[in-house]
Amino acid sequence: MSELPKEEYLKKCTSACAGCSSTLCLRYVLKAAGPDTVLVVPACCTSVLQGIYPTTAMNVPVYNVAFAAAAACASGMSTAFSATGKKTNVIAYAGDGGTVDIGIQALSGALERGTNFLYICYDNEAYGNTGMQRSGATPIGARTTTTPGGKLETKKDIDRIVAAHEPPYMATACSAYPQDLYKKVKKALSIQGPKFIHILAPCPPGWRYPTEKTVELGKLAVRTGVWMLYEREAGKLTINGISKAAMKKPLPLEEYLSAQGRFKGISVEAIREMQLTLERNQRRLRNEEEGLC
Amino acid sequence: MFEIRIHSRGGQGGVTAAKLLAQAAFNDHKYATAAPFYGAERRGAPVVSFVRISDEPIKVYSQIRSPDLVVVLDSSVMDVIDVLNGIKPDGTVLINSAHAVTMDGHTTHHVDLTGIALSLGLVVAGSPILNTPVLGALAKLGIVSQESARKAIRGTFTDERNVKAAEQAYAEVTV
Amino acid sequence: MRERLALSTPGEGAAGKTGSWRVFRPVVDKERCNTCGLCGMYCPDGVISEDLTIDLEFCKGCGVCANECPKKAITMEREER
Amino acid sequence: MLTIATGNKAVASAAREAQPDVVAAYPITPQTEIVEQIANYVTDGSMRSQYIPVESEHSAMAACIGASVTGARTFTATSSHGLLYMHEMLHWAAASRLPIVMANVNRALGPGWNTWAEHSDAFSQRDTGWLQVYVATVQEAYDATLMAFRIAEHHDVLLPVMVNLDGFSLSHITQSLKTVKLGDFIPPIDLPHRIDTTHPVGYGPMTGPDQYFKFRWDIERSMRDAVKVIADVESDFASRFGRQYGQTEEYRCEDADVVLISMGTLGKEAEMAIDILRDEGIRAGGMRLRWFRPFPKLDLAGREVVVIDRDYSFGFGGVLAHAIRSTCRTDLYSVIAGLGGQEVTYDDIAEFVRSRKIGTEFWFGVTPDV
Repeated sequence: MSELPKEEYLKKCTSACAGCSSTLCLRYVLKAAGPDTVLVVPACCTSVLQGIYPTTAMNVPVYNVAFAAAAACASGMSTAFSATGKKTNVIAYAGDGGTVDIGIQALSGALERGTNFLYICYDNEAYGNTGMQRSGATPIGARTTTTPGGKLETKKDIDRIVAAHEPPYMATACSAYPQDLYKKVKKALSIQGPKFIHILAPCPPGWRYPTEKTVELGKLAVRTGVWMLYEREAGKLTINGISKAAMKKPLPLEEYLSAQGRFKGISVEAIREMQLTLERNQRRLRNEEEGLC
Repeated sequence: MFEIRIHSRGGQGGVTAAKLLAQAAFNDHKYATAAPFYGAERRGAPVVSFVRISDEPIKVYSQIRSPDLVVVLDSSVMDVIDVLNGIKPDGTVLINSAHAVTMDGHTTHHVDLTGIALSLGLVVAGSPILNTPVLGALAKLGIVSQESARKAIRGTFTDERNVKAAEQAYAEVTV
Repeated sequence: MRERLALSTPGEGAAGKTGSWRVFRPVVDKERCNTCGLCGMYCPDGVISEDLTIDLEFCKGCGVCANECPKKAITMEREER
Repeated sequence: MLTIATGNKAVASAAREAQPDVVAAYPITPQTEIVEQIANYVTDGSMRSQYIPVESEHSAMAACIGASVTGARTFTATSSHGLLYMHEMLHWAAASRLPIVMANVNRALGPGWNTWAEHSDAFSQRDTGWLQVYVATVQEAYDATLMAFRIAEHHDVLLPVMVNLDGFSLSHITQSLKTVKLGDFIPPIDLPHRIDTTHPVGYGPMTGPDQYFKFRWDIERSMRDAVKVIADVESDFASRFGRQYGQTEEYRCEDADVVLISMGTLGKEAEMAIDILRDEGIRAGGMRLRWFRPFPKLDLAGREVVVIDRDYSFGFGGVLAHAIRSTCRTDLYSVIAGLGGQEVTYDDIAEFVRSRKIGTEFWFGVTPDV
């Protein structure tokens, strides 16, 4: 831990829920990025948790922007900074709704244009800020306020969509592994062009688990293989050690599901579908890493 | 104010001809506007564009309904459009044709713009270029000066054959 | 300058004294603590300082520190108000 | 330099002269020529702006916002559905107090698909906090675009400006154009609240019911202050470059018994109609409204008023007619004409005035008893 900077760019204290893992992520994102950084934040939990005018908990400039507009706004910002010779980091920090749903067009455009920025999606698998409605990133079987009987469809695979744009760097991360996240943000910011990091960020009220389990839940997601940690740099995929270990000896999926109230009453079919999806995903990643596809 | 209506088909350069004519009139120190009428047409459909030339500033934006001169770049549009519609009683016609054409009592000048373009090899994507040679014919009719026409063409196109085509049309148009 | 748009200035307490949110407070058993620092690393709100003291003015009482402490040196005790 | 240009090229040429740092734009008929021309300028090196070829108008305005808040001079252009697709971001730009300049080529809205002139696109954005000016000639399109930068960036304004020109009937017509050498007419941009990472602040955070209204009031205050800024900039422009503009352009209005009010190219065509009416012994005058936001104070006391609206607010009436009716406390003859490029000639306009029935509304081309 000694290598992590001691500076905190989140002042005490945000209005995030107790046990909020996305706030935990933001601490490490900003530690990695340092003070010459601007955050572009679309409508999401992070728009609210900064605090209410006239004081903010964020000690870097934050430009709050409309729901669908984060990547496009960051495009303009990054272009303007480079036009004036500034090296300021531009980081879009967006939830899953603002990324996989309403913001996907702007994200795709910014990636395609080669925008020099880092886009981070912190994924709590629903519209958290408005009280947990389903998003495209909600997993199958999960109850949300708009899927009271459990979601019927599987989670949208935004990573494969992003990968199709062939950005120079993309990675997944999880709030339960803040040092790993820190390293990935550091590396991303050292690379020119569009970068994408997708963080699984468990949410106590949304996923319905006790606040103290926030880190535990993240670890469970990784150890069951529901969430895979990897990096893809210049087209080369590396599965991180912890996910490799999880692939060899995964914890049973039920351990992850039963720890969360949102999966209460999930059907056997939905569990099977989730199991098949994660196995397919692992197979695909393993094949890619081994150069088989 | 002198009002000119140009009939052509999409892709034949009627719109560019209008712009070139306005540029030439402007070179003559006149006021001029060129206004294409954009319909929902595509390539090959009849297209109309308007040029107004005046010694005073031009305030009219609506279409030309009673032209002093009608220019027909493609005589086949006459099968589908009444090109003489609204023409002034003493209005004249300039038509791209190898042969003399009579037009309902209106003085009609003709010149084989297509032949000129083909003989000079002025063909783009299979279509002979008509918008530069027509400027020569219009200069002969006194709408703009020959020098201004030449200048307008050179300001837009680098291929000198365009100027040559205009000069040939100047020489060949019937008056 | 006129107040043309809402520009917030960084400062502590942007969301108030969030310590009042707590139902349970973390209590550290200094005897058990081996100063590994995981509590501070995992604290979502960063209210655990370098010397591992917990800022109770802002600690929301989530209990992540207690849950993650490998030495079980932190217990969550009911706030008495 | 004296040259000829289309309305679109004039706008692009003015944008080049103003040297924006960033242009983010998406093509749409009939604005496309502006984007193409700017792309050409950037490619041939005559314009040193960064051009961001965004994937939508929503993103165009979002990118302009992102660029502008860093303190960069920013320009874009759109039309019709593109403008409507931006709608949310137009509010965002104005309330972020960003001096973005945008050309909007006025075009009708679908369905049915119609690419010709109408003012409904921009009028439906009238409450977004953008200043709006409407031009009638190629020269004016150029001049207004230049002035827009200085007005928007003035510290008493700091609001975005929309320069409106009629689709096809101005965007695509060729007229003479005098370009200028700007000199110091537009001072370097100095955005007081630009992003400074050494002094971090949060832009547009949650703002409670006890605070929010203050910022809305300041937009209104700046709109009011803009009236003087506009006048100053227009008069400085006149003294440097010899062309004078105002909130309205009046034609034979001094002794007029009946004033015909219109906007855009119809306002120029109307001058021909006024001449015809005067020849007939009708003392008519023309008034072309240039600035729609901030809306000017018009003195129409003791005159009959005829208003042409190239727009409509369904279930209500002509937007311009209503604005004049309410701000001037006068009744008028409201004509709805030119929708979707409907051909309106000076003869038609003269007839509107001749057959005026104050207190009624007339839809041109539709049976009068509708």
